[in-house]
Amino acid sequence: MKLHEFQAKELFAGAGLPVPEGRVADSVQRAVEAAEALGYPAAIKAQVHAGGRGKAGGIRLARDRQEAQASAEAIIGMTLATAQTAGRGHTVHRVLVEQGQQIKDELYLSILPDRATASMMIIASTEGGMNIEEVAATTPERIIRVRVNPLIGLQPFHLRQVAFGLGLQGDQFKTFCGLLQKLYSLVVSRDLLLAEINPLAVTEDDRLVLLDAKVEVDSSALFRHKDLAALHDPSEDDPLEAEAKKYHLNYIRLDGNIGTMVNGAGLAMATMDIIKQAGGEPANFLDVGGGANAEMIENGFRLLLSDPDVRAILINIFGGILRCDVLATGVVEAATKMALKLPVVVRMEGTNAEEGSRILNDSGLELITADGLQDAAEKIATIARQL
Amino acid sequence: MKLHEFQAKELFAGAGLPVPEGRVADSVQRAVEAAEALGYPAAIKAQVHAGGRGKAGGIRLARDRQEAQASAEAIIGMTLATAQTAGRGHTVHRVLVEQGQQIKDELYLSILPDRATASMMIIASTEGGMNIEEVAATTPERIIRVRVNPLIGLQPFHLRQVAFGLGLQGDQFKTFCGLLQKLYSLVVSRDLLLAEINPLAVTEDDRLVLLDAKVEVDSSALFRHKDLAALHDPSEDDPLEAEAKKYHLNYIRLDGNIGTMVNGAGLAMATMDIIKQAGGEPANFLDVGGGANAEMIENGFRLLLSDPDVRAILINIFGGILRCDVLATGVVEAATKMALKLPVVVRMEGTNAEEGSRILNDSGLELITADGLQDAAEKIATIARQL
Amino acid sequence: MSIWVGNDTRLLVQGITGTEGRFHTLQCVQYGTNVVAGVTPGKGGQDVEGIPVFNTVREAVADTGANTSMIFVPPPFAADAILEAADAGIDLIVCITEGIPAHDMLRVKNALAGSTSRLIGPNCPGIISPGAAKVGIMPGPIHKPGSIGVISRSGTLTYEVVHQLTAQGFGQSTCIGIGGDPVVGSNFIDCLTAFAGDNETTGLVMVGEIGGNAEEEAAAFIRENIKVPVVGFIAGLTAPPGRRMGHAGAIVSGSSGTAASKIAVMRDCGLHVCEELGRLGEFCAGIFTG
Amino acid sequence: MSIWVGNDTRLLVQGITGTEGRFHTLQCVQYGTNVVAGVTPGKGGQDVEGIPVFNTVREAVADTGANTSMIFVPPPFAADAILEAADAGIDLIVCITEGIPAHDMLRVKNALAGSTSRLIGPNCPGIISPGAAKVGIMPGPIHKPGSIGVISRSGTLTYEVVHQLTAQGFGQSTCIGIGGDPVVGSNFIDCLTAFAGDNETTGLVMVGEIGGNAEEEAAAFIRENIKVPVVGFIAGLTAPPGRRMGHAGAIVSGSSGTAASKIAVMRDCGLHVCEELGRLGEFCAGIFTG
Repeated sequence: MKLHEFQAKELFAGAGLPVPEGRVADSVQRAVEAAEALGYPAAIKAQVHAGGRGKAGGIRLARDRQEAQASAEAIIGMTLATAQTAGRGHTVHRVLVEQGQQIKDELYLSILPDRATASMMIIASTEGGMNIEEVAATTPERIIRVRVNPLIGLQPFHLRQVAFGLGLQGDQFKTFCGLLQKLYSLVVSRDLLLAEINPLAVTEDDRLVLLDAKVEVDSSALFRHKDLAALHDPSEDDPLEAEAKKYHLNYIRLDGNIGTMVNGAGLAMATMDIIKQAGGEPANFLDVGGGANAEMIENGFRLLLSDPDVRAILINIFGGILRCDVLATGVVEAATKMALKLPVVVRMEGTNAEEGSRILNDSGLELITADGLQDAAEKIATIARQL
Repeated sequence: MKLHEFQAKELFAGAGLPVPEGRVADSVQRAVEAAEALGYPAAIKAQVHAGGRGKAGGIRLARDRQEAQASAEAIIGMTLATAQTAGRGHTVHRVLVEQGQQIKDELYLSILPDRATASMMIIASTEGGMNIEEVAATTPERIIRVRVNPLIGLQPFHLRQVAFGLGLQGDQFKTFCGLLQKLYSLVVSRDLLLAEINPLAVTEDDRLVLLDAKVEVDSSALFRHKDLAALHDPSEDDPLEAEAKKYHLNYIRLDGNIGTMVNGAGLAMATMDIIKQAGGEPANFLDVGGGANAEMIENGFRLLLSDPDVRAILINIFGGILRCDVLATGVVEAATKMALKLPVVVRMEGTNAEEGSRILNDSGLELITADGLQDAAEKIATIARQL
Repeated sequence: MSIWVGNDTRLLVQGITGTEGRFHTLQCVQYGTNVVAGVTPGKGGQDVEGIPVFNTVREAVADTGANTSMIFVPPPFAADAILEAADAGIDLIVCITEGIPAHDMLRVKNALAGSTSRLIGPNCPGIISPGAAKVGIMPGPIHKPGSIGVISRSGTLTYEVVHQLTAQGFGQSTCIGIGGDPVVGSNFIDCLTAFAGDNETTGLVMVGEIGGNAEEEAAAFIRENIKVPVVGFIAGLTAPPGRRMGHAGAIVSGSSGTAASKIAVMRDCGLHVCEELGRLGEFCAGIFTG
Repeated sequence: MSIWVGNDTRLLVQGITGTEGRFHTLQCVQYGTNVVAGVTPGKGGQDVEGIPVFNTVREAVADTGANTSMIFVPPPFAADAILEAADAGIDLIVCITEGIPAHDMLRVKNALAGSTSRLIGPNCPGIISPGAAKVGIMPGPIHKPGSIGVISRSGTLTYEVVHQLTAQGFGQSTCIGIGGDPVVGSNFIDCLTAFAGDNETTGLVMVGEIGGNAEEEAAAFIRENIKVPVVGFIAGLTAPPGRRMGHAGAIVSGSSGTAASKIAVMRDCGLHVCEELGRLGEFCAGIFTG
């Protein structure tokens, strides 16, 4: 779960980390008031879950009231599509107004659990303010990577490796080490999947300030962080995906017109692939879970039907512990209840598959049963071509 | 470094652990006042670094003012020699006066770093109130031992192992787990070498109370626990051993009359052994350290001479990085300065040993040089026999 | 023959008294697995259809000689359950639980590195040696004893693969779902290493998916160490970048972790890559009989 | 021949700019040890008599190929120094520092269990392969190249033993002081295992002391695994129970850890126990020439 910048900064401030003074505003008037109160120059920053806001016009600097007014008007309500939002636009509902800083130097600092090596990874660079992937690609020698065994924890020598790597000295060295230690503790104690400070600014008066903050919280760990769970901003979610989450379904919207419903993520992906290979275009990824029951099938149907782009449906269920006859009953019930009009191809395999097919055939519904995965894909693609 | 019971209990109370209400008193009058304030029955407990106080009369229960008066009079000022004080008596300067508890059951609980396995060890037993070594010897099945990898730390399953092992149930189970968790954190965060609760009382009203508390702090870790360092009670130390500690010397008083001064603990032990094998009786163990210098030699001399039982001295130095000629000069200076009267056998080996011998021989002092360890031991034993 | 589970398996189930735990325990018993004990703290002394329940894994091991554990404990308590099994000296721990926090698994993974226990999962269907022992939630009847080893990051996709293998007459020595999380106890290479030591496994199917680079590393390992033919399959050819496809680990970041790049590496390393799931069984028949 | 240190040793000194560190570094150089680097945080770029000083061990290793580290860092920072050396991939870490807190060493010991680094010490004189490399604070000149291995929990007592061996004409392959703390990186058995793999070590002297049961375990190991004659010595026959004799580990608790019980076990296991330190050299001559 991603946090907004202002939420991340509140979290950091609570951990004793130095962030600029700032206020959140959800209207132009409040934004201007905030800038007036904080003084100029003031930074006005769109609060959306999107990297690369600066280039897309989502961050502006105001030197006086007029500029504050103009910037707030430009940003609040805008639809922000950045290089990192994958084509999808984010509507800006709120801005963070902050005291502008006199910046001498920009560093990069992030901490994340590195799952490949099962260690905590600290990444730092003197090239702050840039996209770190770009720095890694062009000047890899300017990136410091320090791995921490999570059982041993952050040791003084790790701090020294990063701080010497950044060429810090004297008081700044010590301040940085203290900051890194607090940030590490925060990442571990609050189950963060990412804490990224880019840039970590060195000000003209030699302070270190966390100028931008990107935080991702582990959704699986929210049970032990009720306060973080409350920070979830549903306005950032795709409405259908949010709806799916309620029912414990994994749903991702795509561009095609063939709705799919599959049990199990791997099989769901492979089903999308096979549809495409047969010449069709999947409208979504929908995993109802390896242990799906009739109720989840019904919820899945409701999701598919609420997407106007869906013109045909492929159901692919590998019945395991859950028997196919039970599933077939669920499909029939849901289709009947919802007065299903779209063509539906059903492929069922595994436990009691024959009994399941019989239930579907006897239902009086226009369900097309398929004999194997290949057959299912070809049937749905053919249907879709004729739409 | 051992703590007094009242110090340990203050530490525990600070960590949120349940200890009986109590007050420390250093006079009979104050002890009676404390008992009056706390109410009866009251426990009056000698505060000395000695296990087995109860059997030796150092813990008494008072049901009224008269008994409180009598108990305090009996205990304060007494010299307590218990089965665990190795013959040495401890003078009681202070008592801890505590509210008496209505006890239903007594458990045993301790946590210590187990150095042999490099793990944290939790020991628990339903047989509280007894010497745990006795329980281990007679009914080993009643002892629960749970090892915790210090990197992984105490996990819920460790708590369950101990709590189920003690046969606890319901609320008591939960209370105990919370208590054990706090105690474990305390042991780790305060560098304790031992935290022993014996007994951990189950009261008639089903509370758990830490009735007695034995705590040993790692002296090597006092640099990060200034508050604990301040708890050191010099009145419990042998004056000579305390003096030695000031000079970073390892000194232990023994029963014989041959003072020894050796560099290095292993060699010092072996020197004691060889004196005994030659028929002598060492008066002490004195290790001036592997890297001893002339000043430490002088301090060592002063220690030896301040023990009236010492009638002859054996110096055994294996000069390594420290050269023997430097050491010899130190010995000569110290002996001259202190107008040494006792017979002294000196054995020096290693770097510049010949030069060292020459300095000793030319000093005009009556120093007896020895040719090798065997010769030294025989010479000193012969001298001691003639005293 | 088989690896890791078989006739010597003495299974303990952690979380046996929960709905899922009880159901799948009985499914395993029905398949013929030797289920010797269950653990649910506070329910020691009870039994589940005759299987004794203990308060702690240590007690269960001491009393029943259990050497394998299957875990159905909910996510907040699953890391503790895994560590308890390892502490009690369980040889093989199979964790079915989905949704364990990432930091918990980081710690568990490092803790297990210093133990003698092997972990499969979490978020996995388990492991089965057809005809001998089923330790997991996969449907037993689709399997058939034989000599093909199957390793997969997925659940139902594995069933699909096994189903097609069985339909083609190819039985399986052992099928392992290693789990869809980014941090798993045993990875492809761990499984491949074990299969390499099993003389009676004469072919392998490796089922991967987008995200991470486990398949690439496994392919390099196969080139150097695996003598039997290996069929590879990757799910997610059409997955959009930047989106997590159900499994926490199934995500394409930029140009890395794509199905196409994985397939290319697998081909380079001599694997027989099948791109059409619908024809995987026939494809395998061509390779394993060829 | 020798074990662990020798002509391939490339020594780095952590805490090289301190008084002790500097002094002993130069002593090692003088003995002929290949000292390639020093580390003192904040003094990177300086040098100590031509030996380059770095800020971190990783930098030092990258620049100089150091494979062995000798640590003189004060106790509050010593655990960190050991962990830093291990993190940088140093093969052999020799920690001279005395007085490291027990809990620190517990953590360090467990951390090193998962690494490729070997630790000797702390609170030890170090290790020397006479004529090749000295990594420690022992006086070089009392040693002589040869074929007797020496392992000891003590410092000057080891010098005494080595001195007597040399006096009797017996040179040493490698002499190791494992340290007097209760938690040490390498114990007797680790050293014995390495000596067992060194064909040119034809005899061993093991110098123990009261406290713990390391000597008993080593004796049992020797009975099973060591083919060459082993002379044993135990200091502390006359030590009173319950008192810590200088070393943190040297304490007799009740009837356990006494010199007499250790000697009995060693004899049982076939060691040649010498009880008179004054005649140890002659005693060894009898065994090693016999």
